[in-house]
Amino acid sequence: SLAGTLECVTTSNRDLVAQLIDVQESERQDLARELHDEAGPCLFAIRAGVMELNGISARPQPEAGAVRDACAKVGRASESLQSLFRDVLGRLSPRGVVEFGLQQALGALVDFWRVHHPDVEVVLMCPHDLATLDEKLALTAYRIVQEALTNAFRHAGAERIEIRIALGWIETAGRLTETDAAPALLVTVEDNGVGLRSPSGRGRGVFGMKERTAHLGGRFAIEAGADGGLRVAAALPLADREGDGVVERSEAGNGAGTNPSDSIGNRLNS
Amino acid sequence: SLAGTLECVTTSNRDLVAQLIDVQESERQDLARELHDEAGPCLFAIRAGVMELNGISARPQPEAGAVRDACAKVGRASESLQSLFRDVLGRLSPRGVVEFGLQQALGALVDFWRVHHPDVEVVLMCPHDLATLDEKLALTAYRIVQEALTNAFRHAGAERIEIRIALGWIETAGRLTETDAAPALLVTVEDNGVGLRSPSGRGRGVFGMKERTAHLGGRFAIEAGADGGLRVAAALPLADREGDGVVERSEAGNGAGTNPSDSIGNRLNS
Amino acid sequence: MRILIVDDHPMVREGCRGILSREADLEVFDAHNAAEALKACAETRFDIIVVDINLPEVSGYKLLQDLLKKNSKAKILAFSMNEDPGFVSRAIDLGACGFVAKTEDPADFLKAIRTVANGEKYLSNSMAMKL
Ligand SMILES: Nc1ncnc2c1ncn2[C@@H]1O[C@H](COP(=O)(O)OP(=O)(O)OP(=O)(O)O)[C@@H](O)[C@H]1O
Ligand SMILES: Nc1ncnc2c1ncn2[C@@H]1O[C@H](COP(=O)(O)OP(=O)(O)OP(=O)(O)O)[C@@H](O)[C@H]1O
Ligand SMILES: [K+]
Ligand SMILES: [Mg+2]
Ligand SMILES: [Mg+2]
Ligand SMILES: [Mg+2]
Repeated sequence: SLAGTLECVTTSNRDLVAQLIDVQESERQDLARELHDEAGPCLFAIRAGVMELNGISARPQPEAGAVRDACAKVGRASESLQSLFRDVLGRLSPRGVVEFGLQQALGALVDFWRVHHPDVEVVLMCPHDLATLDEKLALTAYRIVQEALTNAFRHAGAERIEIRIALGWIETAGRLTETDAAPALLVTVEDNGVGLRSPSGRGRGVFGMKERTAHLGGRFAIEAGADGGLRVAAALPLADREGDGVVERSEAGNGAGTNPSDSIGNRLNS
Repeated sequence: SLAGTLECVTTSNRDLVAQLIDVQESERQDLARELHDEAGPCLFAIRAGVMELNGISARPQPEAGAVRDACAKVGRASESLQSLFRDVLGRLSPRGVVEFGLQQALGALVDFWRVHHPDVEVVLMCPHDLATLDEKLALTAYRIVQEALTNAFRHAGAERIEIRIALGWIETAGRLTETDAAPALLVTVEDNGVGLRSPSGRGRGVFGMKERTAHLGGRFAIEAGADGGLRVAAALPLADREGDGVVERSEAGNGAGTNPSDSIGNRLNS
Repeated sequence: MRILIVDDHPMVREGCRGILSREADLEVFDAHNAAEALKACAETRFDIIVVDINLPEVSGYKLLQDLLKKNSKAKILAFSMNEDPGFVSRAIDLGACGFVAKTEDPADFLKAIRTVANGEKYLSNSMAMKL
């Protein structure tokens, strides 16, 4: 009955809010833990070094070697802190997305992982010009790749990870049984790792990717990859503001979507 | 019609998720900006000071005064970084809530503001023993006080802010017109500042307080304070797990709720 | 040589002075924002101007352009907390002689000033690689 459906929707509504609040809280906790456990010791070492230096400089004839040693300690700790901050900042705010576009921001993200894991091959494919994407869409795509990539490194034990961001089509159900195709940004991250072993616990990552996709009216799927690993796919409809950019964007895609393999709508189920 | 209500609920559902995602994103941006704009310069100053010290100690007989000066700079920068770091951590993770209870965590929060704004009188009243509160409830109360206090300092220009956390009662609507009273944690933050001037833009803060309260099945209100300022009030029902603690907690409250002024249910509308 | 450092954060200005303090031939001046920088440049001729990209009110990019409009030969070193290649290439495109990130080795800061003073362009190795 409608009344039953209504109650059900209201309940799922409340569950969703609960889950989103939990996600936010646990993200805060993780970040706090990281700053506490990683930045804390660096900061302590810096301040200890400063104290030592103060002691040395209190003597009328400070010894050059002692100053240099204490300096080296402070220097090392501040370099570690700098690199930690760089990582945290990069995760929190992909500033480049707004300023220089999705492709460049993803390039920087991929570079980060390549430096930290030179043993894993990370491939980034952006066949189309993504410079004119709507900001919200670009940020969502970035966040999805960011999470899927983190997951691939954390859980997959993959040797190769392939990221593809392309313009294409998403199938949308019409009024009756008619289906229609709308222009979309297709985001896939595929690894050749262990694959999804068991329907594991409720991580925040997958939940977040799903929610962000749904929020833009898109479709999201996690499926087996071609090489037995995992494949995360999201189709995000291009912004449809009274047609003021969709066609333009789709044309900027330079033939995107003319190839049927560019349409992932029918493979996706959220 | 029910169908209309259903559609309406579904839409509000989507809006809520959108808003929560925005809140999360903008919280990330704020934090990133803070680390970028404040921690970045401190770290730069530390590293520059180390370089200066290295230069000074390259001479066989470093000059004591020069070492001291450079040292002092590094010292100041690391103190600033330490205090920034403490603030960020405190905001992200009120660890104390879990470890030492709500009252102590709020005490630390209030101390923080007292140090930063010694000109404003901040009063914290916790007439009952809050040590055994449910963790989630305590965290919610903490977050509400945290935001309301920040708002009072940012927007109110108040001279006095009063925080009160007490055990009491919340009125709940029964099946028909009957109302019932359930034990609740009553959280109020009242200032004597400018008050709510205009129904201002959609801040994240008030939205967050409301959502968190609703999430626990509580009631939330923003109203004029006794001294013309603003008063934020939330009534959070005590956890009701098959009665395994409610009575105990309410008894621990030592007479809480026997005084009608302890019930704020009828004044609250969310 | 006269160097002008334009940065809104006192700790950054102090840090820069520290790095340059032992260079006998350098005289260091500073400005907190774009307006102060333009005023200083109208009064004094600087050999190198270090411009923070992220300035309040008027951005470092805008200041860089304004300075070059007044003196097309000005040697400007862009200075930033951001190290993304996009920030670097925009500064270079606008006419900066070099780019130094505050996150890099502070020794690079001195190296950059010396390089630019010699009439050459400066990018750190890691920056050049990224571009
Ligand atoms: N690329 C992958 N290969 C194998 N297993 C994966 C992969 N990505 C995700 N998983 C599995 O799916 C689970 C859920 O992922 P999710 O990102 O939601 O949570 P998480 O990564 O464990 O934690 P977090 O909340 O920090 O993201 C993971 O715990 C892991 O077991
Ligand atoms: N104690 C107060 N006194 C006067 N006005 C207040 C007070 N608290 C809130 N307001 C008004 O209500 C508005 C909404 O507050 P809210 O906390 O939602 O947003 P904000 O503080 O402006 O931003 P943020 O998203 O960072 O919290 C404020 O912008 C302010 O105008
Ligand atoms: K800045
Ligand atoms: Mg994950
Ligand atoms: Mg607020
Ligand atoms: Mg600046």
